[in-house]
Formats: sequence, structure tokens, C-alpha cells
Amino acid sequence: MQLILRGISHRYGGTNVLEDISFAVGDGEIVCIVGPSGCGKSTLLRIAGGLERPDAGEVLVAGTAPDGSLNPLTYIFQDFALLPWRTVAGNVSLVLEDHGIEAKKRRAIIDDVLSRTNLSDFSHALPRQLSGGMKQRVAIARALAVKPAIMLMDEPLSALDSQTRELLMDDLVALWQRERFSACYVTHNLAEAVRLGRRIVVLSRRPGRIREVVEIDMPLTERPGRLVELEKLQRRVWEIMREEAREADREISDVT
Amino acid sequence: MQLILRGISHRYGGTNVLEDISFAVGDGEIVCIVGPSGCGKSTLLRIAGGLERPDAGEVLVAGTAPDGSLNPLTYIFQDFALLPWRTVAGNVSLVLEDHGIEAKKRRAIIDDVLSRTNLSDFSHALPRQLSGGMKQRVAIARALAVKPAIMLMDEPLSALDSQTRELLMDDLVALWQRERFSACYVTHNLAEAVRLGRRIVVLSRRPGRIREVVEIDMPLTERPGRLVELEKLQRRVWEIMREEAREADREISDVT
Amino acid sequence: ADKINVGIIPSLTSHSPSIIAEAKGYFADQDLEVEFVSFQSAQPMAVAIASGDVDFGMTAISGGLISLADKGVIKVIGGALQETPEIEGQKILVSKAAHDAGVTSPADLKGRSFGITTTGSSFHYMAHKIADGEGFARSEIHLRPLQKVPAVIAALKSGQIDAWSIVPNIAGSLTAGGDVVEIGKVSDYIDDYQVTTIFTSTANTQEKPDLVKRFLGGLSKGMDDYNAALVDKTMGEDETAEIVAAIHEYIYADQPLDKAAPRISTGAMRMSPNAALNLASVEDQLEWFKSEGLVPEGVSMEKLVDASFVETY
Amino acid sequence: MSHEAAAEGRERAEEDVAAREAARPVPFRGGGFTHRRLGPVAPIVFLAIIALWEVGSRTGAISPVALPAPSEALGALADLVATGMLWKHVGASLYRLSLGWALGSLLGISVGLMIGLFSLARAGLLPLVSALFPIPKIALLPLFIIWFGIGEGSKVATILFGTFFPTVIATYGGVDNVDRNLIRMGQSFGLSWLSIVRKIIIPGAMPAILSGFRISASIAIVLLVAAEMIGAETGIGAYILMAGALFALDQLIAGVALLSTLGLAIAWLIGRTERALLAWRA
Amino acid sequence: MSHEAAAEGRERAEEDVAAREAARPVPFRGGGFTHRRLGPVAPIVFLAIIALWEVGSRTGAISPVALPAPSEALGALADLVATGMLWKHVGASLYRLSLGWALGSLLGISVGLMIGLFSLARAGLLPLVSALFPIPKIALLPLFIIWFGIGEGSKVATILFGTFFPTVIATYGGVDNVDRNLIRMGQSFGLSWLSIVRKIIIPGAMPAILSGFRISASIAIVLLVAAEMIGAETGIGAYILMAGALFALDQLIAGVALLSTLGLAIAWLIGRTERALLAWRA
Ligand SMILES: Nc1ncnc2c1ncn2[C@@H]1O[C@H](COP(=O)(O)OP(=O)(O)OP(=O)(O)O)[C@@H](O)[C@H]1O
Ligand SMILES: Nc1ncnc2c1ncn2[C@@H]1O[C@H](COP(=O)(O)OP(=O)(O)OP(=O)(O)O)[C@@H](O)[C@H]1O
Ligand SMILES: [Mg+2]
Ligand SMILES: [Mg+2]
Repeated sequence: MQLILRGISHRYGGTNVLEDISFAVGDGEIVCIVGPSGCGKSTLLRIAGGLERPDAGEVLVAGTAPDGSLNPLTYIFQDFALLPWRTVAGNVSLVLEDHGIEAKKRRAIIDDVLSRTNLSDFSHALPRQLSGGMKQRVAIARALAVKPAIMLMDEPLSALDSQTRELLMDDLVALWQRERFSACYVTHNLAEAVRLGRRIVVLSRRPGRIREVVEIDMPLTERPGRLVELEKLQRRVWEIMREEAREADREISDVT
Repeated sequence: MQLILRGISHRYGGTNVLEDISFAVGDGEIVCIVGPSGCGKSTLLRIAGGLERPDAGEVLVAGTAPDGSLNPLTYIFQDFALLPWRTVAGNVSLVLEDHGIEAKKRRAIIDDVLSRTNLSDFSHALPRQLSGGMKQRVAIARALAVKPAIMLMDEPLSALDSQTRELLMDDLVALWQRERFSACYVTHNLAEAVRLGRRIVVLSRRPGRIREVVEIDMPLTERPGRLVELEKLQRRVWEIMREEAREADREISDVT
Repeated sequence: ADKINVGIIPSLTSHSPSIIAEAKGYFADQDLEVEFVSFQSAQPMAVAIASGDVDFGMTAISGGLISLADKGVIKVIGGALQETPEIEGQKILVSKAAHDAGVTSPADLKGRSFGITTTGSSFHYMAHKIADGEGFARSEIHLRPLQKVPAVIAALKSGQIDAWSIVPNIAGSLTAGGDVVEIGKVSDYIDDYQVTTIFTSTANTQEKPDLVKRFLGGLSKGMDDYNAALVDKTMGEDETAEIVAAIHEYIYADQPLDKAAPRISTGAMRMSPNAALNLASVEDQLEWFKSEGLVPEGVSMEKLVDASFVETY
Repeated sequence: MSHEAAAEGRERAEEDVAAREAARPVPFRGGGFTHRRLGPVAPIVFLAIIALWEVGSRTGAISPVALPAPSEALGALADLVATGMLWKHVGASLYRLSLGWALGSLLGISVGLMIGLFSLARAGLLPLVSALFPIPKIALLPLFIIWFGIGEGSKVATILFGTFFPTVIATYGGVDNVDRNLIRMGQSFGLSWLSIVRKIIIPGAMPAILSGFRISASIAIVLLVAAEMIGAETGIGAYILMAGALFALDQLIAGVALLSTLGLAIAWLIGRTERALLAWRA
Repeated sequence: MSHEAAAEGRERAEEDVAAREAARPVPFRGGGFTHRRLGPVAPIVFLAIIALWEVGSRTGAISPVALPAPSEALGALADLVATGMLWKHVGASLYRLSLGWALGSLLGISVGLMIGLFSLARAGLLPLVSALFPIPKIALLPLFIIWFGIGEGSKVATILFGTFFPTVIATYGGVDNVDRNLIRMGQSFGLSWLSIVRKIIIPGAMPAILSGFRISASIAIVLLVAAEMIGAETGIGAYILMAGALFALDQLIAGVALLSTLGLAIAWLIGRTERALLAWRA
């Protein structure tokens, strides 16, 4: 499935948050979004997921979701959004219950995603008994459970140690290999961005505009072997962001 | 000020979370703690800060706090813990109000820490109007406001983009240069760990034990120029964690 | 002047005499300064007298009153409303539905429901007296405690209870509406019924007998005026209107005078002259309370009544 | 630069659409569960109900014994205004109400906070509250007279007792619901116990306390009638009792309408307070 | 390996201490603001109060007109048991209570949810609730008789009305306080509206609803007396009213004690429910 954003602009009260953002996520493409804190990445993702209405512009999907996809456009929230009164398994179960899946199959799905996120031991724990990283993994498990066609991920690995992050990223890549979902991946980790992204959309400081789009024409599977090339790309993205910051600084010193 | 942990063990209900952890944070030292998700890093930090009583062991401080330190042992929470009913400035003000600082001086402190965390424009915003990274910066600003002698930081930069993280890390280093506070820094970013840590305590998987302590005898100021050496150290820590994970995997496959 | 508090119930015209006495200066003549205190029912008034917040009150003899007298805190000192043959007394009423179903005389009340305010109220007493008089068991008249007079009226009007007995002015306005039919008189079953009495705290009777006497003196004059103006109608029209206006200061005060005046003046029952007390009737009532187990066995007339202030018969 | 990029992005988007099957907009899923302020719905509802009622009364569908027409009640109200008694009644009631409610709320919040904060208070006081709350004030009227006299004391006390208990329960329920993480944060910054209570627990419990105020204020108004049973000559409750005693339904309804209006006014005030104090919620 | 490391760490720690000035333990700051379950504090409190009261009555410090001794009330209670009337009274009251409370709560939760969920319901119904809640049920007794008769109907209706309004307010207050982020999450996963309400909003509002139950249950018990004012021969309320009319204070207190016990029992039940349903809170 494809996701197309056209001329998205948005403001909260007096502040312009997004300005004329247009890009598309092709079938089975992962597009990474990077940009300074507070530039509107989460807002953009919320708009893309139909959770917020943009002031201008439109979001479209094209293509059909693969069989068995329960929620084509699925979100992983930056603040996890776990129900505090449900156990880990219950939180995953929540998103399956509306689809008339028989209990046994549902349990199988839950067991599967929990073991993939290394949470099997904690399926009966409540959110308040989990560490930060474990909460994030529950959020990921929940998203995986509905077999999304397009994933909207808001810094899904930020609270994880490098070890676990590596593991889950491998898992994500493997999953992508199998299911070829499309994804919009917000991250502030440039290494992650070049590791996963078919394209990297670099946003400018608030108001968020598209500063540049970096294309990476390298199959995901080949990337672990071609780290040096990736490193160069990462540095390029880093340079763009740096430049942006410098420009912004200039602006500020102009004003003051 | 120094912080000394001696033989800390802790369990929640049936699960052993920490086992016999002992280390010390010397005067003006930054000790980084790394370890897999859920291994007990946050728990250890809560115990170190006197917020939780360990089942065994003790936490000691030695030395005197420098002048003007309002809260010698200060915490930056992984989940930010902002009061939703106070503005950004109000959240910072909260921790100053108990110390009988006159209003003008208080405002000056608030303005200072907010500008250092790039939040001046948002001093009147409520937490719900902030992005994830901005919330984290408020939590940092709040901690800076009390001029801590020992900082207990639980993944303080995890929700920030690399750009902002770099900036705040520089700020932290500069601050440390000036004030020489001691710190216990939990992170899952090994680059951060080798950049800031005088020592890196690597914890094992749950139950968290000290797996190894890596010493880095290099002044903080020199580190940006000696990236290659740091890279090597980082790889070493990475190897330790990998080995730990492999061992754990072996254990698991032994059991199943 | 001595300050005294007098309890009144602003929905009952039977409290008029003290108001008249105050308006006409009869209390002032006795060197009394009167303050009226309103109550919604007799029970709290009795309690307030027991607690010393109020000095004098008027009420039917109820279980609560006897119970307080048994505790030695209040005493009945005189009579007020008195049924007399020549003046219309309390009526026995039935709902239209019950009347249509054949309840046309008090004898038919057997097996019917009868509204009362509370257990041990005067309505309870009258119901049993009717049963006694008609010769059927007291338990064959089904009592329905409804707490308040308006609640009984509502239940009677809507046919949810069959029968009730009440003073003539209320009975008159009910039968006028057509929902309710009169089937008899209470005086046929109770001789010389002492409907209400005047009472005060035991402390007053013992420590300030003079004050009690002066109050009764003033009140008797008010009662005489009331009888003259509204019962015997021997008073001049102007003076009567004046008295009605004075009463209206406290009774039915929330209605305009032209609406309230007829309600005040019609169906007034006689006040016992000089507040004389019918001991026989009081004793009959006390015996009935005892026989129903509503008050302790040990209550005697001496505990209930202090007969030293007024004539008794 | 950024403009170029945007233009490029847009071109690609168009291409994509043209090349493949027709694109459809992402359905908006984020709606609902928030509150828009609608226009004058409430007045319309009230007017409609009153109009229906009037029509019912006029046509005889509603028997005058069951309920008088609103116009009659209005007449009684007009009488009240004309005789100038309205202000006397309302004034007397408002005085008792505000005093009783303020004292009851103050005490209730204090005790509620104690129950919410101290295990000992919870163990000792909560059962006491549960045991005393269900005691009907009307049943105790005779005792109230003896305890508090027949002056303003017993009236204020009745309202005080009525508002005290629900406030206690709402307050401690709110305290229990405050996020424990925020309290830990306060402790970690060495905030004094009092500061934590004042700046973290009370604001956190505020939604529940205000919700409790809505309940306790209504109960206070209900209890006006019970309070004014004893020795009251003025007051809306006394007026209603009087009307009830005379079965003057028009006055009864007029008095009840006054209480309703009072209730609406207080609810409006609490609503304003909520909007002011709870603006931090979404 | 890890053992060595630990040992090493400990050594260093000892060194540090030895080398510099004396170390002192970090003060524990995380205490308080949670609830320990204490022993039998409540029974002790109750017994102490009753003992004091008994002593006060015996010594004459408390006048028998103001309050009878607990032993007398106990005597009245014993009479009730002996005559077998206790179960008749309690049974009749419990029936009215459970029916009225269950219906009132059910309706109240439904309307409260509607007000919490729909802007239109909020605009239209909330003012209506604010206007009707403060109407005193006792004042309307005569009308209740005409509307609902003098049978069980009017009794159940009185309790129903009394519990309905506080439940509405507690429920919608709870709905307002549910974290909007969780609702957005539910929407993003395409949960049906009903699922969101059932699985996110109702559990989120549950603390407030249960707190409301504590209030509404107590109010229901209070209203027993008002309900049984109308033509009731059995029931705790009727018993209390009769005792009040006869100024039989021992019976009055015995009846009130029965209501208190009922209140305690219901509070205990709600406490259990809370512990079961709200175990997810810290
Ligand atoms: N209140 C609690 N009750 C029960 N178990 C808890 C509680 N808090 C933490 N735990 C358990 O303790 C373990 C350690 O948690 P902790 O938060 O210290 O991990 P962490 O190392 O900080 O992980 P992360 O890097 O993911 O934040 C976890 O397995 C968690 O499930
Ligand atoms: N509900 C809201 N009301 C007002 N302003 C808001 C609201 N939500 C977000 N904002 C503002 O919009 C801007 C963008 O927020 P957003 O959460 O999209 O940033 P972000 O790019 O995701 O940042 P981060 O990387 O820190 O998560 C911020 O300046 C924030 O203050
Ligand atoms: Mg964000
Ligand atoms: Mg943690």
C-alpha cells in the first residue's frame, strides 16, 4: 500500500507547525523522517494516520492491504499509550478483539508477538511493573499483532538499549522482508535512518518544511555489509541538519 | 560529592531485579550505566536517589554539596514526570519554590535554564502542547535549576534528535566543567556512554549484576578530538553486551 | 418584660389565639414579650420546648408528647381546641372511589385503608375510636402512615387510601372539590374530644409558675376573641377583619390576604374557654396510647398533666 | 532549497497516483471524545419542556392535581416578587447555604485529604464516614434541635453534615487517583511534605474534588428543606414546606423552581471554575 | 566474571569511604503516600466511641433527652430481634434499596456516559441534571404519591431519583478525566466506537464511578427514610419514623444504627470491588 501526503500544513493556535509538506511512501517502502525536536514530526505522523485533520492538504492511500491485515494504517506511539489496567497480553489483545478472531488464534498471535519482542515472561505484568524499554516493546508488539500494511512509527526504539534495539531492528527488517509493509519511520537516530530508510525526509526547524529528501538506493539486506557507504550518507544527513541549525542560529542572532 | 552503593540487591514480588551491586561515583565523576532493557537500571537509580528502599545493601553519600546546591541528589526521570497542570516555567519553578528564593532571582534561574534547553519560546506552554523531546528538555531544565551536586539521569536524552542531543550533551559537559558535579548516567546509547563516562558499569540481564566496569581515563574535553580511541572503547562495551546476550540466549535454549 | 418564645405551626389556624393575643396586646398587658417560632409539625415543637428553646406550644396529644412527658421534661397545662356539639367538629372523609364502592357510613370502614400522619398521631386515635364505636377489631382498619397532612390529602384525593378524618376547614375544601365525600363526624365516636392542648416545659411549671399563669391569662383572652370572631361570629365585621389580618401575619402568610382570609375564617373550631382542660378526654387518649403499646406502661396522668393552672373537668 | 524539495516531493506524489490505482483519502479517525460548545441547546430544552408541560396542563392531559401549569407557578412567583418576599426567602436560604456548604466543604476536604494521605486516618476515619454518612438528617431532626437549638445553628449544621460526607469521599477518591510518579518526582526534588500536598496532590485531585462539589452543592440545596423545617419563617425551604402543608401546588412548584435555578447557578459557577482550574486537560 | 566485577566494585567503594570524610546514608525520600493496611483500627475506634458514649450517659454527662445510652438502643435492637420484626424491616428496606439503587446507578451511568461522550447530550442534559438534582424529594412527596402511588413504586422511585443524579455527575466527571492519548490510540487501531467506550473509557472512568457509588449508596440509605414516609408499615425507615414520632429515642438510635451497619456493609463491598477492579493502580 502507498501513502501520499500532499501539501500538508498545520498550525496550533498561533504557531505554524507544518508548512506545505508533500511526499509519498511507495509500496513496501520505508521512509524515514528526521528533524529537530519539536519540528512537527509527531504531528505529521498523526495527520498521516488520520488522527488529526491538517489545516491544509490531504493524505491519501492507494493500493490494497494484503490479506490478514487487521489495521492497514497502524501507529506506534511515542509515549507508548498502554492501557494501565490491562496486562501486557491484554494490551495486545485489545487491538485484536474487534476482529472476531477466535480465542485460540488470538492467543497464538499474542504469544508470537510477545516472544518476538522478548516479553513472554511478562505477559501477565501490568504496565506499571514494566521498565521504559519494556513498555516500548509492548507498543511494538501491539502494532505487529495487527499485521499492518503501512506502519507509522514515532521513535519506536528510542527507549531501548542498543542491544535490544539492534535485535528489534533486525526483527523489523526480517518482517519487512516477509511482508513488505510500507512505513513512515520517525527517528532521531541517524544510524537507524540510513539503516532502514529507502528515503530520508529531513525536516527543518519549526515550522517544519521539507529541507531535503535523501534517497538511498540500496537493498536493506545489503546494508549491514556496506556500512562505509551508509556512514557517508549518515554524515550527509548530519551535515544538512547542521546547516539548518546554523541558519536558524543566524536567524535568531539577526532578531536579537 | 560522592555516591557509594554497597551490595545492593532488590526484588519485586517474585522476580530478582538487582543482585549485589556495588560501585562508587567519585567526586566530580560521571559513571555511566548500560545494560539490556529491563535489567534494573531505573530501579538502581531510584534506590541510589533514596526513592526506593533496597532489599539489601546501602547507599551512602560523602562530602559536602557545593554552595547554592538546592537539591544535592537530583533525578531526571525516564518518563519526564511533568505536572500536567503547570506550564513549562511552572514546572521548573516548582522545584525552586521551597527554597525561599526571591521571585526575581527565581525568574532569572528559570529563564536561564529554559534558554539553555532552547525552550524560552515555550515557557508558557502546558506539557500537553509539547513534543516528546521538548518534554524531556523540560525535565532536564528542571534538574539543572536546582544546581545538583550529584545527578541521577535516567536516559535523559533518549527522546531527542541527534542535533539537540549533541547540543545538550555539550551543555552538560560545559556545565560539568564548571561545576564538577558527580553523575550516575543511565543510557542505552553507547556513544553517549563513552563520551561522558569516567567509568561505564555494564549490567547483565535480569537479575542485574555488574558484568564489567570499563574505565576511561581520558579527560572529557579531549574526547571530541580522540574519537578513534573512543570508538574502540565503544566497540569493547558492545562486545561485552553481545557476549552477555549470547550467554543468555544459551541459557534460554538450555531451558527450552 | 419577660421574653418568651411561643411555637406555632403556620399552616394550622388553631394556632391563631396566641397571635391574636400578641396583636391585641394581651401578652403585653401581662408584661410578656412574645417571639413566635415556626415549626412544620408538632413533634419538633415539643422537642424544642423540652430543650428550652421554646417556652409554650399547642398540639394534639401525640405519642411523642407523652414520651417527653414521661422523661419529665414537659407538661400539659391547659386545653385548646375542643369539640362541642353545637359547633362543627372533625369530619370522617372517604375518597370518591371508596364512596362509589359502597363506603357510605363509618361502619363500612371495616377492611378499608385509613390515612394517618404517623403512628401515635391523633388520626391514629380517631381511627381506632371509630373501629371501637362500630364494634369491629382495630386491626381491621388498615392504617397508612403518610407523615404529613398534604401527603394524606394527596393520597385521599387520588383514591390511594379510602378514608381519613380531619378538622372541618380542611374537610370543607376537600369535599368542595368533589374527589372526597363526607360520611360522618368524629364527635359521634369520641365524647367531648380535647383535640389540642397547651403545654410547656416542666422547668417552667416548677420555676416560673407565675410566668405560666400570665401566659395563660393572655392566651385566654386571645382564645375568647377567636371564639367571638370566628366560631360564634358575635364580633363586628371590622374587628373580625382586623383579627383575620393579624392572624394572616403568621398563618398562610405566603398567600395574598384575599385568598387566605376565607381559609382562616371558615370551619373554625371552638377554643376551650379560659383554656380549661378536659381531663377525661386526655385520660381516654392516654389509656388508648398505653393499650396500643405506643408509650411506656408507667406514664401516669400526673406525669403528663399539671392541672394547677387552669380549670379541669 | 526547501521549496525545491517540496516541489519535488509533490511531483513524486502526483506520479505515484497517476501510475497506480486511484488513491483514496485516509479516513479521519481522530474525531469525537472532545467537547464542542454548542449554541443555546440548554435554553431550548428548558423552554421545550416547559412549553410541553403548559400545553399538557391546558389541554387537561396533565391533571391539575398531579401538577399545576407552569404559568400558575409563574403567577405564584410573581406574587413573591410583588410582595418582596422573594429576596427575603432567597437571602435567608443563600446565607445558610453558603455558610453550611463552605464549612462542610472545608472540613470535608481536610478530612478527605487526611484519609487519602494517612493510613491511620484511613483505617480509623473511613469506616466512621461510611457509618455516619447514611444516617438520615431528617430522622435526627429532633436530636438536632436539642444539640444545636432552633436558631441558625441547626440549619447550618444540617447543611454542613450533608455536604461534609460526599466531599470527604470525593476528595480521598481523587487523592487515590493522583499519579504516584509525580509524587515520587516531588520527593526526589526534596519538596516538603506540605509542598507535595499543595502543589501535586491537591491539583491532581482537583477534577474529582470539583466533581464532588457538583454533588455536594446539589445535596446542600436539597437539604435546605430539611434544614428549614425547624423554626424557619423565611427561606426557600420554609416557603416550600408551607406550600406543601397547604397543598398549594403552584407555590410548591414555584419554590422548587427557585431551588432549581439556584442549582443551575451553582453548577454554572462550578463549570466556570472547572474551565479555569482544569484548562490543563485536553 | 560478574562476581569479580562486583568484588572489585565493592573494594573501590570501601577505599573511597576510607580515603575521604565519613559517608552518611542517603536519606530515604520515597516513603508515604501509599497505604498500608493497619490492624483492627476501625473496630477499636467504634468501640471507643460507644464506650465513651455509654459512660457519658451513665454518668449523666449526656442527658437522656439528648441521646439515650447505647445499651438502651441495644435493648431496642434486642426487642426487634426477639419479635422477629428485624428481618421484616431489614428485608423490606433491602429490597427497595437494591432495586432503587441498581436502577438509579444503571440509568445514571448511562446518562453520565452520554453526557461525557456527546456534546449534544452535554449541552442538553447537563443543565437539566443540575436543575433537577437539587429538587428535594421530601418536598415532592405529595406529588410522588399522585405520580407513583403509595405502594412500592414511589419508594423505589425516591431511591432511584436520589442515586441517579450523583451517579450521572461522578460518571461524566470520570469520563472527562480519561487520558485522551489512550482514546487516540484506540482510534488509531480502528477500534469500534463501542470498543473504545467499553475498553478504554469505562475502565478509565471506573475510579470515579466507584467513588460515586460510595456516595450514591449512602444517599440511597439516607433516602430510605424519605421513601418509607409514604405508607410503609415495614422497613428500617418506617421504623425510624415511628420511633421519631413517638420520641422513642432508643428505638430511633437502634434504627439509625441499622442504617449505619448497612452503610458499613455496602462500603466494605465497594472497597472490595475497588481493590479488585483498581488493582492496576500503584
Ligand atoms: N513497581 C514494579 N513492580 C514490579 N516489577 C517492577 C516494578 N518496577 C520495575 N519492575 C521490574 O523490574 C525490572 C527492572 O525494571 P527497570 O525499570 O529498573 O529496568 P531498566 O533497566 O530501567 O529498563 P529500561 O532500559 O527498559 O528502562 C523489570 O523487569 C520490571 O518488570
Ligand atoms: N496539542 C497541541 N497544542 C499546541 N501545540 C502543540 C500541540 N501538540 C504539539 N504542539 C506543538 O507542535 C510542535 C510540534 O510538535 P511535535 O510533537 O509534532 O514535534 P516532534 O517533531 O514530534 O518533536 P519530538 O522529536 O521532540 O518528538 C511543537 O512545537 C509543539 O509545541
Ligand atoms: Mg514527537
Ligand atoms: Mg529504565
